[in-house]
Amino acid sequence: MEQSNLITYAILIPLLPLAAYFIQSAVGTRLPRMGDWVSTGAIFLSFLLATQIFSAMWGAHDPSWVVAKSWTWVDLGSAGLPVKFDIGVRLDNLSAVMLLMVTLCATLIHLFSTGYMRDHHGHPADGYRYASFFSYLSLFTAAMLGLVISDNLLTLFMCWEVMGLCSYLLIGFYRHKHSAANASIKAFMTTRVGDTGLFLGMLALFALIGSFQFEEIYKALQDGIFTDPKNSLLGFSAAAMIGFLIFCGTVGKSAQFPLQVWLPDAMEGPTPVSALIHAATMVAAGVYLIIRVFPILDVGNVLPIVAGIGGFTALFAAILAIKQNDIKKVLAYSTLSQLGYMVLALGVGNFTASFFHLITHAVFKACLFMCSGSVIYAMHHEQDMRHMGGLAKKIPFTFWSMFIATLAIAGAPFFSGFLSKDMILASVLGYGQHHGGLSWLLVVSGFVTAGLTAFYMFRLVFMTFFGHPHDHHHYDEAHEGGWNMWFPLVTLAGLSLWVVYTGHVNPFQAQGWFTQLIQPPKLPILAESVKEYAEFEHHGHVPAMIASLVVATLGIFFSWLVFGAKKIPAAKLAGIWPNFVHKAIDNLYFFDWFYIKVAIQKGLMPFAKFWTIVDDKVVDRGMVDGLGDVANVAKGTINLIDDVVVDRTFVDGFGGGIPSALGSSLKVLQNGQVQRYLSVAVVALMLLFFFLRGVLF
Amino acid sequence: MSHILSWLTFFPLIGAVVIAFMPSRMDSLVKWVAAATMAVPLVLAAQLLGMFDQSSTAFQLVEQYDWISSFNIQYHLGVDGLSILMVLLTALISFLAIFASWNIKKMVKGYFIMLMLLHVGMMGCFLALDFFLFFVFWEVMLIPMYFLIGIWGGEKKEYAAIKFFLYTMFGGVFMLIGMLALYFFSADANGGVSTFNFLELAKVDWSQFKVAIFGSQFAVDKLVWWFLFLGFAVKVPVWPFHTWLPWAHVQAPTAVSIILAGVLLKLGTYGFLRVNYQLLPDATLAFKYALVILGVIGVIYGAFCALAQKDLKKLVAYSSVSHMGYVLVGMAVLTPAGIQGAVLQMFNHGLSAAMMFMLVGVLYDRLHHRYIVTPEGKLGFGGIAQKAPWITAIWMVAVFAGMGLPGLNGFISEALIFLGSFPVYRTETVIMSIGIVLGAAYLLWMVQRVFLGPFTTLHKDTSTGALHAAHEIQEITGRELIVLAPLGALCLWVGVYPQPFINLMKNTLNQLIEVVK
Amino acid sequence: MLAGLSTNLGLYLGLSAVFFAFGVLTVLTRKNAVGLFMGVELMLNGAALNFVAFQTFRPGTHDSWLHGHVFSLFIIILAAIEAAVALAIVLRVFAARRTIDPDRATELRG
Amino acid sequence: MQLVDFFTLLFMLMGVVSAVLVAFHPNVLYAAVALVFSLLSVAGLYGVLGADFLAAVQLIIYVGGIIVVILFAIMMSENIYRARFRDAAGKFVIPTAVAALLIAGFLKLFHDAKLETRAGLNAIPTTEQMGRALVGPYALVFQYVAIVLLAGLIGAVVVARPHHGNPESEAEKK
Amino acid sequence: MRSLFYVSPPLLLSFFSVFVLIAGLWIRNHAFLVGTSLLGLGGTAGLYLSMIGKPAQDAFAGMLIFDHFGLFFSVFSVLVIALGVIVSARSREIKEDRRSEYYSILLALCTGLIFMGISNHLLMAYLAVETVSILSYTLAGFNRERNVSVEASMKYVVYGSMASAIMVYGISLLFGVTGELEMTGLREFFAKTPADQLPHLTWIAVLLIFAGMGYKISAAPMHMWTPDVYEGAPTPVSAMFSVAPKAAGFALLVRFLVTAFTQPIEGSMEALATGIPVSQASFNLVGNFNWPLFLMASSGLTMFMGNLAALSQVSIKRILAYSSIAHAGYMLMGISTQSTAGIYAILFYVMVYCFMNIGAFWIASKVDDVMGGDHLKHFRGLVSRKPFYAISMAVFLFSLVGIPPFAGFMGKLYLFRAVIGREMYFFGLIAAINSVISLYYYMKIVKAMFFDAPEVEMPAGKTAFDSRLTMTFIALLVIPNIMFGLFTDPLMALISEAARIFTGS
Repeated sequence: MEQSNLITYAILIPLLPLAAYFIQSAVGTRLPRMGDWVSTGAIFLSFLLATQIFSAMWGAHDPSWVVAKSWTWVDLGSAGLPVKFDIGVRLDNLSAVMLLMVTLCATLIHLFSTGYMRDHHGHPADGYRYASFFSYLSLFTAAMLGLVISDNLLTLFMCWEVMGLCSYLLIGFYRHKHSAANASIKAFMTTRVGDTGLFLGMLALFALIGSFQFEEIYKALQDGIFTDPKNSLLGFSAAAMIGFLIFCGTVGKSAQFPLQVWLPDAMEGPTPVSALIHAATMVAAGVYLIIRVFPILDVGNVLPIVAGIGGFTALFAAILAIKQNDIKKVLAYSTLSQLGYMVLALGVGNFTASFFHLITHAVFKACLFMCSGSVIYAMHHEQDMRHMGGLAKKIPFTFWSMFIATLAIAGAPFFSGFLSKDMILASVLGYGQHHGGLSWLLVVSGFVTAGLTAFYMFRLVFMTFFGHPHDHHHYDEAHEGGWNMWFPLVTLAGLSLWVVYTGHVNPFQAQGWFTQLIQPPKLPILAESVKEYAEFEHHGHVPAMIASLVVATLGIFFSWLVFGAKKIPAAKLAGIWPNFVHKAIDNLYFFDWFYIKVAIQKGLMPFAKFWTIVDDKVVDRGMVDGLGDVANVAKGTINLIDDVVVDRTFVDGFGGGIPSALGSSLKVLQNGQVQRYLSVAVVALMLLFFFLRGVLF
Repeated sequence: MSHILSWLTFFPLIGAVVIAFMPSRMDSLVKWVAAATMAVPLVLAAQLLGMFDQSSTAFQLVEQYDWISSFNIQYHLGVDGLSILMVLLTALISFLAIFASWNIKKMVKGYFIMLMLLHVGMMGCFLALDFFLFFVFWEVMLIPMYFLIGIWGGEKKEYAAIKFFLYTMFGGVFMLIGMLALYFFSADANGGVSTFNFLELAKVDWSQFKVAIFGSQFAVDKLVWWFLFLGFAVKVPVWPFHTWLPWAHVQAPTAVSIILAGVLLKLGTYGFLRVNYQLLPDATLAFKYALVILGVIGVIYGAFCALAQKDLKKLVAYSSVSHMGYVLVGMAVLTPAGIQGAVLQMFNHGLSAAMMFMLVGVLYDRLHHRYIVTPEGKLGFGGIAQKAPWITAIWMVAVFAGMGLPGLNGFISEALIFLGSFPVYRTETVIMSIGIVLGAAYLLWMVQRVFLGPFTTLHKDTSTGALHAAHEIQEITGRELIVLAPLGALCLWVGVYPQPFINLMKNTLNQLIEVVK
Repeated sequence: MLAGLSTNLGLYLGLSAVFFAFGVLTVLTRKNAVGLFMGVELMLNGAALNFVAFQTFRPGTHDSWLHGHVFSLFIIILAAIEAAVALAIVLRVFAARRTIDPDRATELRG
Repeated sequence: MQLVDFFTLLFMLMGVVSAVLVAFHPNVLYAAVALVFSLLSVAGLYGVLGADFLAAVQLIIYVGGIIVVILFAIMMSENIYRARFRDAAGKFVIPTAVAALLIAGFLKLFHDAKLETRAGLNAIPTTEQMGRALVGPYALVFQYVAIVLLAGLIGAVVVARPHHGNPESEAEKK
Repeated sequence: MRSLFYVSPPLLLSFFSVFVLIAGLWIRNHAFLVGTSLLGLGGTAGLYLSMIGKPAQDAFAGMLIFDHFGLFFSVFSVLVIALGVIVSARSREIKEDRRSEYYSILLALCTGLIFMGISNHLLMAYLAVETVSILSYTLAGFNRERNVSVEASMKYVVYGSMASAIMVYGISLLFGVTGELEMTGLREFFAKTPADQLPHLTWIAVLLIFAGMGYKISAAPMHMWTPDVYEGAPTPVSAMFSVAPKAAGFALLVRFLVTAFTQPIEGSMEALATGIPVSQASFNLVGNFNWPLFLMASSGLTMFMGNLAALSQVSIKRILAYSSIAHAGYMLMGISTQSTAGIYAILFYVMVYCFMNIGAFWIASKVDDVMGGDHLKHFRGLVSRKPFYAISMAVFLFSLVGIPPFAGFMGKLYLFRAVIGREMYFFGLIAAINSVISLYYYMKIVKAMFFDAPEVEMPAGKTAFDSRLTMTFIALLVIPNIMFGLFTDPLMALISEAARIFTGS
């Protein structure tokens, strides 16, 4: 296929949803069906275009396949002073796969939303909101797709921020709810903190190489600009510093420790939003970013930090997930945990596995979220799992889809999750073996998380679909949604099968088209380390697979014991842990408490208020009016205070300051007695005389 | 069209005279006459844009006549890449301000005459190429502004008006002294003839002059730089000269706030670039770090103050302090990205702040109060999004433009400023980046409390002053849209494709950097 | 011992200084508006005496013009006019307030 | 010692004593009388200095005119026997110090100036010369002072004359 | 005869003064009196205009000197008095029963002012100052039914007589040291006498003379009579007081200091004549008295005294009085620069100050007439009652503050030019700070007129707020306030002639 066509397609892919956004926001409410078909159709067209790109990529079947084109967007330079920002499109294997995944998930989620966002009679509950929901979704999709095709950090960042905005708008979509409003601002602000890091990283990058383009970055890396000691920042090499700062963006966007707090709250948004933004795409964009700049991270030796944060987040979130009762919260923590996996994978150098897990996770997590949406829809917006139970019979499509997706996330063979997770665990194990010491913690974290994941996901399935219904009223009315609601579930469940990603029938063999096509950039500077990382995976492959199978089975089994067969009472299981553990988990390890209560309410706001007071009282009144206060105090002793205070009621300003006080003392001088005036004159003349004599003679 | 710059500046005077002689009962006609009058500069500005040669760094469309010969003062107008954007902004904002003041009831004639005089001052300032002329226009603005705040303002209008006046006058006299000093020293370098001409003054090598004050020697340009700095800093306003701003904004009527934020504040930074940079490059180079520090303080400080505000308009006012801080930093770093970002930020802030003040006015017109949190500690607004989605949507555009969201104008200019400043002042830039987070914080927190959540909006009874629950909020009206739509569209345009705007200024500004360096 | 006393310029000047100083003192302390003018007259006389003394004793004082004498003459004339006007005003004050204590005429102040 | 020296001494002592009395005498009437003596002493000194015409004018206008007016004004305006003439002594401190400083200062200045003087007393009668001067170089001043006199007297009359029975002005009186 | 030609204008005025007085005995028609007075003033002005271009000349054996500087102030005095006549014509404060005397005294006063501007002899100067003073005392007390007017008069006369006595004493000492009374003679004396041979007595002499003249221009420390007198005197009289004697005082002071105590520097005059300011002094000091320094001290003191004290006033007349003190301080700056640029500035400032200050006083007078007082409260809400007056007053006040494009700004600018041109930055800064302070109290009036609601009810039956004639005249005062702010060249051309004191003398 012509390359220029591909570029055109690539540009059209985000533009179509963007156009849909504008149509929707302008005239959405006046269109038939509130224009949901505009958004859905647009993203479907994008999907078709994405398949074209994918097939072109597939046809080339070359790990270093790249189609790129760039333009100058802003040119600040004039003759002899070139400063410009180029933006462009870069299609390579990563972006082609990502495009396909994003457009597919987005299409399905749009479709799902056409059902989910209506009430049970098929009416959009609130006309305006229905249309704007789709407009936001479209804007979001456009931004996400724009991010994927960016060949530079600048447009990537712009799209990144717009996604943040959409996330903000969609989390706060139920705007009559305070909790939604709080969650939205929390999400935006938390990610913004990370984004600032990213932004600073970009600044440093631009200062260093004068460009944002990945190609330029790779070239500069190869030229050693990033490692040149004279470019070091704060004693770290440029690569380390920039890599770390960019990784900050990921920490915010992909909700890694310590900025993970926003993601669970983001579940205040409608469920399709959770599926699209907070599971499949936006949060994955953070991982996509570090995959893109993997060379910088590698060269800068930031990877251990990445691995540490990823591993820690994975475990830590998984533990929280166990105690959640809200069906979406469980999924949210599981998302956190899985994102941790991806980051961990990259941290131990497994570029391919990280991206692999990103894709597989996107598919099954989107499926899981939509299933949960389907359940919630069926239960009339009841989200507490303790009120569910036995739904398997009432909503079979949902049940089976969810079951498959759960197996996938739990890492059961035959499913995509098994393959990707296995690659990660293999690398981690190899890494641990190679480095020893503390890096074993990563290994422990990886495997424990795998077990816990299986445990809490099956807990969800058991509590929701098995056992007895706890809320008969809702249970009786529960029913499957229309085709537009179950079709996406089934499709995504189907895509969670192993074969999709390998292309061959051996369910235990991860090697396939995906691993062949998705390879780290072929940079000489990376060659050695990439080879080393491949060694890790190779070494750890077999033991990891066995171990992961064991822990996954154990997790599922325990889950069955406790929640399925109820052999062990949940309370007893809970009772074996000391109280502080519960307390910590219930309070989400006190992160929210710390950020909101301590950092913001006790730190930031008093600080802000303090400055306001300073502004009012010191800068304003102190420098302008306040000197008057000082003067007042001084004058008070000589009974002038009345004059000055009275004056101040309408004087304030400059007049309230020293001048007025002086003016009042002049008033005392000017007491109406002409002899006083004359005395003043005579004395002043004499003083002047002596003064001038002193000066002049 | 010959003398287009003069027409651009002085045409509203004709309208002012016409209005002055209209019978005072024809209030609505007065408004239309005002609108028609102010449309002319807008059209002229568009025409000017067509006549403007982007590739040239020289002053264009110059008009030069002798004015006061005993001082060698000239009537000297011209436009270059630095001023063209500001001229466009001024024409636009002045025009929109007429519509923003449609519901003025008190002394309508006087109000519109004052607006027109204000236009003359602002436009003249941006176009003047003679320092003296510049100063005259600068001071001419004070009087209409004083009356506009003082007569048509809020409860504490007198205080705000006099505060504004005093501060600006205070800065103005310093500027006057600095200006005269330059004038006199220019004689020695200019063939014995003193001059106020910017072009002539720019050629002078100031380093040769020293002046003794109380026995110590000072370099003239360094000293004068600070005098001029004071004059402009008050207008920007640079921390710590900013305290008039919240007062002036809060008390001023909507249209005046729009003009104040949209144009007047830019005059300060424009003055820095036009005067301090062009005339005193050595001193600028020596003191640029002060600008950076004050700018960073302004960014952070303004943001913190905005965070704690309980009055909607005050919040927006402090956000102006914060945003103008970026401009200072951008211009001080002397990199193409920084300085162009700074000028673009001036333009952008003009758009987004004008929008926000208009929107504050929209809410105030409907609810007669501006409490985010009332004195009793209740939320003054809340859930407006449910009743008035369009108002909310436009607010969002303004808010996101203000906090620098990509796709809207604020991002471009802020990003340019950061890009320009990072290589030069790394630590300061990093500190300044806190401002990004805080900027999002105060704006979003405001949005949350005002527009989201359950509908708890209060309405103030103008007769009794009591607050009680509002039931409905009228949606945006056509007149308000006339004001907001062009601003919003421009915000988007600059955000997506800023190159046309950058083309207008880049050659001039890059040359300015060369001059200073 | 008194020889040359009448030709000692210093003595005349000293006397005029005394007149001037006591004139000032009178103006500053009298509790009677008319008394104030007496002080002024003293001061004027001091000046007039100076003029005549200087005219007599100082070289280069344009004898043919008699600057000093003429000046003294006009001092006297103007003092007369001034006294007339001033006393008219004082009487008006007395008519209005029944006192001419300058310390009590303090309606205008501040 | 010549007679003229004696008279000089006499007039000077009279001048100093009467000046002190003018300033310090508690009763304004006596002060006025003291003023007469100081004016007389000046007239005498004029005579010593040969300014015979001036001495005469001093006697006629000052002693005969101004002092009379002053006395007249005092009589008309103050109850001489009961009026409070003096403030507390405190009010005297600064003015007296000022006066002392003035005298001391002037004396020092006069002494430091070391003004050279013509030899001898050039006490020739000056009346004729005065006459020439007044119609010569000083003609304008001499004429002009007449206008001033006229206008001043008109003003004095306007200010001092009693009220008409003008109802409007009565009403506006505050 | 030639001398007589030069004094013909004051003679004409004297004639009209007497004529008005005598004719007033029979003809009580107000318009007639005003008309006759204006006729006299107009004739005088006409005579003066016919003298333009005549070379500088002394007259009456050096008593007077006729040059353009004097001519400028003569015409200016006539102008101010004419304005005073117009302002008084409709004032209720000048009672019907003494109008002919009033105009007669005004015309006589004008002759005094003229002589102050043209005298070259200290006796003539003393006489002129006394004339102005004595007539001013009576004018201040003219509204004798009002206690404050009489009180003002009394304070004025006490203060004034003492000030003139001080001045005379100073003159006598100066005479003693130099033997000269003519200013030109003084310069010759100082030029030939080395400074170190001059006794310090010269010092105190000049200081005392300055005290006397400073009292006329109300410069600190001789300024304290000003507010009381201005407040108490009839408003039209205050309007004139604040301009005419002050301007004449400046004329005298400038002429005295510049003629007697300086020598022109070669070439500096010519440089100025071409409109190019010089940063060097135009005059060298002669004698041992450093009067520029002394004037600087006085000027700074005057500005602060006037501006600070004005801050807390509520009576408009009193505010304007303090403001006139402050303005005297500004103008003093001009002389202390010791340059012709400074004299330019003074002349220009005096001119524009006349228009703005008389305008402001006039409106204060109108408000006083109609509202029954001149306090801030009487001004509140004026704009809703009489927008024309309020707007005109605002123009006058803005001009007084010195905000472009009003004439007051140009006046300040010329002063600043003189000051900064001589590199007296600190001094310039003090003046600048003062003009900011002054902003505050001027704006207080503007605020009262425009921002506040009316507070005092208009007294019933006093609806005759204005006539078209008054409004026209006020408008005529507004116009120069704007015109001289925008186009100063014509006036400056005039002034550059007038400021050259030395040429031809």
